[in-house]
Amino acid sequence: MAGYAPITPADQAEMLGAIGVDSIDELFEQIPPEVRLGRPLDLDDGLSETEVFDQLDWLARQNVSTAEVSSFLGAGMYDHYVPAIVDAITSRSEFLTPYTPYQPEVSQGGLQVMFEFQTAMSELTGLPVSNAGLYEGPSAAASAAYLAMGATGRTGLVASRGLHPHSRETLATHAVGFGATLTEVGLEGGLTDGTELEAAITDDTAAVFLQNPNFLGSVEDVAALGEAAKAKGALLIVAVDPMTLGILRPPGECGADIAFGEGQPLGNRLDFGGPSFGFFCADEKYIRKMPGRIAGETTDADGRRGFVLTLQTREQHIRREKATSNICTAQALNALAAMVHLSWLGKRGFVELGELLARRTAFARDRIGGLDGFELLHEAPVVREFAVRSTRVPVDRLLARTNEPVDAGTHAHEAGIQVYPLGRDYPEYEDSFLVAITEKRDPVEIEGLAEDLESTLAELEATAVEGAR
Amino acid sequence: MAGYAPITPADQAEMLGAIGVDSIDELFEQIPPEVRLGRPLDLDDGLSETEVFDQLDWLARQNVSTAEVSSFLGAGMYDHYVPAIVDAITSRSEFLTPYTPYQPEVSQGGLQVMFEFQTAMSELTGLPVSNAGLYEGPSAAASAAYLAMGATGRTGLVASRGLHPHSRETLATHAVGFGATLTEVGLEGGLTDGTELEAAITDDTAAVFLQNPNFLGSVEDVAALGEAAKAKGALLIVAVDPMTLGILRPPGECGADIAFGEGQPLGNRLDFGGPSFGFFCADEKYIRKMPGRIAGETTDADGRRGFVLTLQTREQHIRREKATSNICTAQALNALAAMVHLSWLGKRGFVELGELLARRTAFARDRIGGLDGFELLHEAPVVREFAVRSTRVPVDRLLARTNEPVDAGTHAHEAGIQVYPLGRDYPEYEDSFLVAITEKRDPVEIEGLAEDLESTLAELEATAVEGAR
Amino acid sequence: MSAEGTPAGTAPVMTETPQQAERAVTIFEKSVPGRRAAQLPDAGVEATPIEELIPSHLLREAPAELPEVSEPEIVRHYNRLSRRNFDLDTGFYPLGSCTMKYNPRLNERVAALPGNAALHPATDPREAQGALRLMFMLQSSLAEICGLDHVSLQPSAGSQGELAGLLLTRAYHADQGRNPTKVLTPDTAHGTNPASVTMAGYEVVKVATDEDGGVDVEDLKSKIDDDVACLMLTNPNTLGVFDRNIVEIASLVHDSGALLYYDGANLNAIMGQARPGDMGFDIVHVNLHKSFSQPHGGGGPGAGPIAVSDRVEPFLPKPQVVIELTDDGFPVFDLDFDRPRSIGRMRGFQGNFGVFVRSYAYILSLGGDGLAEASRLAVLNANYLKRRLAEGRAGKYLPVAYDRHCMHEFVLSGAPMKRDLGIKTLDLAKRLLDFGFHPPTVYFPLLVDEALMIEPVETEAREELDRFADAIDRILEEAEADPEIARNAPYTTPVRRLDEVGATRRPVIRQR
Amino acid sequence: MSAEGTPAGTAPVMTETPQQAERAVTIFEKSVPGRRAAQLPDAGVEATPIEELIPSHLLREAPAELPEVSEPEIVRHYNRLSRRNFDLDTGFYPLGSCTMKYNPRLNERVAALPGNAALHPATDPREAQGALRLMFMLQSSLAEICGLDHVSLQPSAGSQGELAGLLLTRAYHADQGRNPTKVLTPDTAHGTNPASVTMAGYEVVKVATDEDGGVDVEDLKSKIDDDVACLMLTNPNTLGVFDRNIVEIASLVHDSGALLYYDGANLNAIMGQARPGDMGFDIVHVNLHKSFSQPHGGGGPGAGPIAVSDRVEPFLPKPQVVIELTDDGFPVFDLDFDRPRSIGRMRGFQGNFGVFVRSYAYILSLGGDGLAEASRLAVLNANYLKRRLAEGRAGKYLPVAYDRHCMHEFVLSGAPMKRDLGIKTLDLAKRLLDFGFHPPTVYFPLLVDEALMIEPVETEAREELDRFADAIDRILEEAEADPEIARNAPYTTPVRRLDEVGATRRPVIRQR
Ligand SMILES: Cc1ncc(COP(=O)(O)O)c(C=O)c1O
Ligand SMILES: Cc1ncc(COP(=O)(O)O)c(C=O)c1O
Repeated sequence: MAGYAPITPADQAEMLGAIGVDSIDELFEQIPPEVRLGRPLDLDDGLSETEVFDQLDWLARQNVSTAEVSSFLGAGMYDHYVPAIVDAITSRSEFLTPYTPYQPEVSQGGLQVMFEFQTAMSELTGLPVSNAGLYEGPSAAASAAYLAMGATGRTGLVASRGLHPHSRETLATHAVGFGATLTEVGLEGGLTDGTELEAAITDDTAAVFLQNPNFLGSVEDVAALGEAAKAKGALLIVAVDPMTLGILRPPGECGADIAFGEGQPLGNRLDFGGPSFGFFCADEKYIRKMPGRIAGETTDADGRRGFVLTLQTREQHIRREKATSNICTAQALNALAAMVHLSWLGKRGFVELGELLARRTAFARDRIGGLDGFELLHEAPVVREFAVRSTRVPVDRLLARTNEPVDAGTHAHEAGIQVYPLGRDYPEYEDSFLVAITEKRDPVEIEGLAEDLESTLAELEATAVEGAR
Repeated sequence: MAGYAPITPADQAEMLGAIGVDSIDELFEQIPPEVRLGRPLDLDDGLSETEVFDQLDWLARQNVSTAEVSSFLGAGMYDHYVPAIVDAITSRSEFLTPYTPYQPEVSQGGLQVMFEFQTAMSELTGLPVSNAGLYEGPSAAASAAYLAMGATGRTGLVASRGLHPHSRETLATHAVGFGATLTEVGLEGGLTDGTELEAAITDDTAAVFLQNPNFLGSVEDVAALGEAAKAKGALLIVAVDPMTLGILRPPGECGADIAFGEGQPLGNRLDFGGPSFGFFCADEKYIRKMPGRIAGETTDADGRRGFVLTLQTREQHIRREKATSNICTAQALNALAAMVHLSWLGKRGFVELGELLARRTAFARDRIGGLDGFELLHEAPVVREFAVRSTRVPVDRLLARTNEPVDAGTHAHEAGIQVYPLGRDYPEYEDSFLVAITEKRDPVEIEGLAEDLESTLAELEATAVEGAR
Repeated sequence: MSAEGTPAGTAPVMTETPQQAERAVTIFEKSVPGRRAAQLPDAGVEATPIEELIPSHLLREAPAELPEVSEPEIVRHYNRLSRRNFDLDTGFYPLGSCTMKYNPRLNERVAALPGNAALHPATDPREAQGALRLMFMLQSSLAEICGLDHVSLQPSAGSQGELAGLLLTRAYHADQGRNPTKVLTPDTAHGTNPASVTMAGYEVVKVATDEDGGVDVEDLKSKIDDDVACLMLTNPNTLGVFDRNIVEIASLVHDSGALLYYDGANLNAIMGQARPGDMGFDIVHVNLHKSFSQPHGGGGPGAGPIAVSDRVEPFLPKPQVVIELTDDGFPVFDLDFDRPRSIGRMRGFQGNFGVFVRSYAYILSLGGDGLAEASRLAVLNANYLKRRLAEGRAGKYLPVAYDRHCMHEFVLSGAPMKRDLGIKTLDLAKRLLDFGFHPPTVYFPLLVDEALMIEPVETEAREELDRFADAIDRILEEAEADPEIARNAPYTTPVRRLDEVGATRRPVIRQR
Repeated sequence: MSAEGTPAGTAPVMTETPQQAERAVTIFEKSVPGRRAAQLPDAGVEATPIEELIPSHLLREAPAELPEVSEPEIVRHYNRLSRRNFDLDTGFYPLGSCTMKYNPRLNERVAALPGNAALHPATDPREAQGALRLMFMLQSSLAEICGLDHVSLQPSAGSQGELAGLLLTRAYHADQGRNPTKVLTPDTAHGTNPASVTMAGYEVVKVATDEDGGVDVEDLKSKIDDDVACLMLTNPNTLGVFDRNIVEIASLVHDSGALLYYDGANLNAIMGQARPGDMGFDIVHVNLHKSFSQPHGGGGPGAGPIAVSDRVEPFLPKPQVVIELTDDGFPVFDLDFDRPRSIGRMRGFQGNFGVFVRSYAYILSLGGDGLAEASRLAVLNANYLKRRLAEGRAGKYLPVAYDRHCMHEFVLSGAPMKRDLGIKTLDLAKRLLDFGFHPPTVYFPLLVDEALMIEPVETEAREELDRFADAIDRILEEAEADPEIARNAPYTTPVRRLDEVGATRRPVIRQR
């Protein structure tokens, strides 16, 4: 007996008898012998729970997590504090273990959560229609492109370089399948270059992608930039960081047809990048073109209020090759986490958090931009993340790590400076890095980052002089 | 608004209006002014969840827990692996947040758990009657003495020095209130001295306390020792380590009238000593003299099977000064953890675990008893813990620690050898220490302990020679 | 399933709820030979036969009959069982004297940190500095809240705190060469008080309650003498009212040479408003599972720390957490076992540390002002609900026992309801279950006929209190029409009214 | 509460269950101005007006209408909501093609370790060695299980795995200078297959199923040509049978120059028994939330790693986890972004790492033998239940679609039931809810009339399968007497049958 199975040898014997076969092997005879695996799998034997725990605990200790060091990494995922009630609720088996609510009569819990989530995301983005969530941010960009192409019958996609590099790469990958062409528009002073954007939009442009705040942290004037798209009948699609929507004008009020984004900052832990969720909101007129699940309100046979998966004729299990998307299993539990976090923050807390981020970020930006050897990459307004240029030493040396593997317990000392280098995604900003702020990074930690940058720079220059001698 | 309270200023105003007072202060006027606290409490202001988490996380990192070092500490509480389902079940709010099941119709979950727990403990101890749990082991000893005195009308208590020192100290503390006299009986070769025991028992002896395995880890011949008690009409009360009952003869089959013990090894984490639970089992004839809650089976108005708190006429809320015990709030959640752990181990796993402990302990005992500079304190049979004498250096030097506070991250290196020195509890064994084994301490870790002992001894002797020069 | 088909749109007729239809089956009854959940590591050492390690006459012959079940079956079993409980996270739970306030999940999170949860109690203090510091800081916080400088966290719950306090009393008097034999308790006292008194070897002497709900001072005067060891008071008491004569009572008690003991179960009424120490109490126990948000766990765990005055301090249980400063002024914490006049140990190791972590997290979260505000709102909620229940039918059938502003709770009498409607407090309580509420504490305190003791706590919303008051009114209205409805309640709970008498007569207390 | 009083001992008559009586109220409707849960730290910096930091025309005017509720209210709201779900830990959940196996809690514990849960995805690889090593080891395990050497963990679920596989197919052909336009899928294929085909820019061509339940080889031959990019197969397929002609099919496909794609949703049938790679498949996706025990979460998260053959490897998404050895032979793991022929990214960062941790823990727990045994028992359970349902009424009204030994699941047709009893598969499914079972997958696969697709999985006990078979029999028996019972079911669920048509006609998809 293995694999958590309750079937005893005695059970097996009786069951085989009932089936009328002598062995389980007999049931596998339908598999042609030439493709049977005639040997055990080349994997270790099963372990006891305590042994498995030890192995995974040992692995986890090889990582330098934000629980160990003060991290200013962002770039789309942020180290926010996830309140304890989020775990308490999402770990309830009633939410954790069922599947998609195909039987609404016994899935009202999950369905109502979807309905509440849709309401919350619609409120945040200022757009009337929201789905119940997609995989994550970047693939939501691809879904948006697919909708736009279907809605316009056009094949051109124009994206600002302010759009998250993963979103642009994901768009590019999908464009091959969609038969779309992707054009990028550069940045100027940390902001999307309006003239270049206007020039890039043609009569075959299905959609224009902006991000706000953009990848460099800058707050874009979405409404102004969007006009060019409107003028040419292209859809305006805006990626947003949900945690900034307490203070920033929502995309729905800036003329966006579609708003999407990475949901991680809302109640989801970092998990080295997933699982989180993507959100996707749109204008009323696209309600029947939306990707993903949507919950709707209805009544039962006795007139009670209830919720169901609705507009399913959009979906793959009904529409198959004509579906608006191929998504099936999505990220329902992660959307629940977001809904609980948003309820916890509440109407006022959500605004206060936005303000807290903006103020601490302003403080950090002044402090770090003011260090010698460093300057701001741009002066555009920011909310929770900003870009800094290292003027005297290359970023990779500034962030150099020993190649020694992390050792449990002691890694706190070996850990390097936790900021995001821009070089890989933006060769043009090879000398710069991003600094992200959350409510967990207090002024003392920000001061600590400033000092680490200063001292590391000093060391590097000292050794350089040494070397010169 | 503070303290998780949902009452807004607007609510307050309306509620005060309804009550017919102008302010909350007016409601406090019934407290005489001279005893009102005319100032704020001298405590810090409230903190946000993330700040509280950080403070407590910082504190927790100052501790060297068994998650950080390989620990051979035992002495009544053991570092067993607690399966994940225990947390999953005990953290369900339906078990975590209700109080004592005063309303059985809406407490069947908790009551049935108690009934199952009573069954399991009765099976383990071989005694027909079990309560639903007490605070922890040592205070259960006091409850047992109270029962014995009531049952016999006698005042003498005789306890083997093999009984846990905390149990003996707790008995001594309570004896003052009970009007009892406590006599201790010494150990010989790691075992209770039978002749001394017999001599200590008089016609006024209410109860004789033994522990099996005793504090030095030795398996006592309870049946043989118990005869002296029987002969004089005293109750035989035996403290047991539940995790050894998979292989050791249960107290019920050794003539015990009462068996009790510390329940921590069953599904309860170490928690620096609590909360855990005490179990208490007895012979049928004491059923109406038992301390604590007892769940019983019954039927409801429609004939359905159900469970209730029963034999409540024993208890303080009914009997008041004549109650069999003053216990009210006990340790229900900890007993649930034990029941889940026992179900997980199951009939066979529970025996296998006992065998695993005995075998690894035999291995460890040979290995460490065989080191030069060390010898076994006694040769008596053991199950999961044994006593070792340090023949060349004092135990306190062997286990010496730096006085530096533990530093998060790095304490693994500073930590000393994790064994239990006997000196404080047993001046006569000042040169000895206890080594405890669980399924989490594999042969490699045992080898590690042997090496630590050897190398530490070597260092100490080296420095000693140095000093001599 | 006992549902009859009916045309869609019209409700079916049911004789049982789904939960009622699901009969109770124990985990033992689900056992199937050969099933198992646990896979254990192999010992990794020689598989010596056990008889070669331990003489066979000391070994077990037949294995304990534990269940044989797989892990998925265990999880389903206890998940389904859990749903047969009503809990605080389901609805209103105004159990008087139990302070059923919200249990913050943050506290569970910090208690579970490995540095706390996996810390062995025998760890060298130098390697348990975080834990000892936390205990020290909790002690200081409780000292400030109680107005008494010295705290022991050791007692496992209120009743053990009481017993500890009475043993301290004994030690205190003995130290003065006195040996008084009596302890005074008001007739409103909780059952644990007299029970503890007896276990401490004292004789209980009851003191009457005056018409104002406080201690009857005249009766007290008549009973207090130098044979009295102490007076145990709950203030506010179990009637929910504060004893206006506390100052006079304290001096009477002290003049007689006795000590004054404070049962802190009702501390939630006065945090930051008044302090037992300032009222003249010598010994206080605090229920961390009440005022300080430790979850009640279906009947524990809790903790009952005690705070005492200077003259009682020398006798506190051991070990005590103490602080020392290193030469460079760095604080180091330790366990002090060297306390010659101590009464000794009340229990094993250092107490319910996991509970201390939760309560300390709660104190940090609220802060001084927050605790004071919590008490203010608890008192506001109680007086508001009392007011709502003074109206209409409730006012008529369920008069408040002592009609004055209450503190954090209040007591109603169901006597008129019983007399005029023929339903008992018990019937009302059971019918409340059908309305989705946990009933208040019933039939306590004893001196109130058909008592209902209601403590709404500060973490309940006003609408919840209104719904509760409305439900009481509905039930009384029903009863005016047909008392049988309440007499046979509950109807919708997992099981209906249970035969407790039968259970006691032929006790079946384990699986056979 | 809709219970009428009745003399004790006789059951009351109810028209609603307690849960039905509790009407749905959203968290938004519970909002009260001024309430709040979160207390935030103060910024600790100057409180500059936001307009001075960001131009006001870029700022929000009115706050988002999020709920205003306290923490205790939030916890109660979602706890109560959770009880309106049926879940795997409550009862049998034989949802065909979804592999609803037990979700070990150990996996949740290790996924929550701070080193995993709090690890930022942009962490320098040298400081994420544990995570990368885990991913590498999971890749190797999946490669061994699938019989294909190269794995990308990136896809977020099966459907994204399919799309990735089809984009790989495109890249593979393009690399050979070919540009085929068609993809073949059997008519039994899951809806995500054709949907993915379209999104990959291919045209779907259906292949028929033969009387044995496998691919109709003649039809395949007639459709396969050099304009076919690949054939997508599920094997065992959604009828639960293994395609006996797989070897011939593979060679037909390969001879035409096309690739063979394996939809791994049904991998739970063959782990350690047979490997897609050995059958000739070039690309496989695996649903970690099916065969590898990731909880389904009410509809995710999951993960859909892909395993591919050497010829497809160069095109795998980036980044890839790679291993290097230091000079002293110590393994170091890294993320390789330098993959010139890669199709690029399917999503952000490295994939659903938290899912990888759970599935890797599952693989370690079972081991190679355990995985093989799990598949064997899954097939045993399916055949046993199939056998039980071949008896009596079920056998008569619900014949199995393709009568041969099944693998891990099987499909019944409700056509005779509909014809002879007048109840549809949907009615049977809804009535099963009243018996406490989650219904099987219904109306899929499409080629079976009134289909019921049943997957019992290996973590269910035999008694549970028997209870399910008995329930089906009871329902059919009821229906013989009165079909209305099933037609109007369910009766006891939190809500009864819901108006889905109305919901679509006038969509209300957010709170107003
Ligand atoms: C007034 C009063 N005193 C004492 C106690 C006993 O406290 P515990 O249950 O923690 O032993 C309680 C609570 O049950 C109580 O309400
Ligand atoms: C046969 C089959 N293929 C593909 C899928 C799609 O997988 P996912 O839901 O993970 O996208 C599923 C599961 O829903 C399935 O059953």
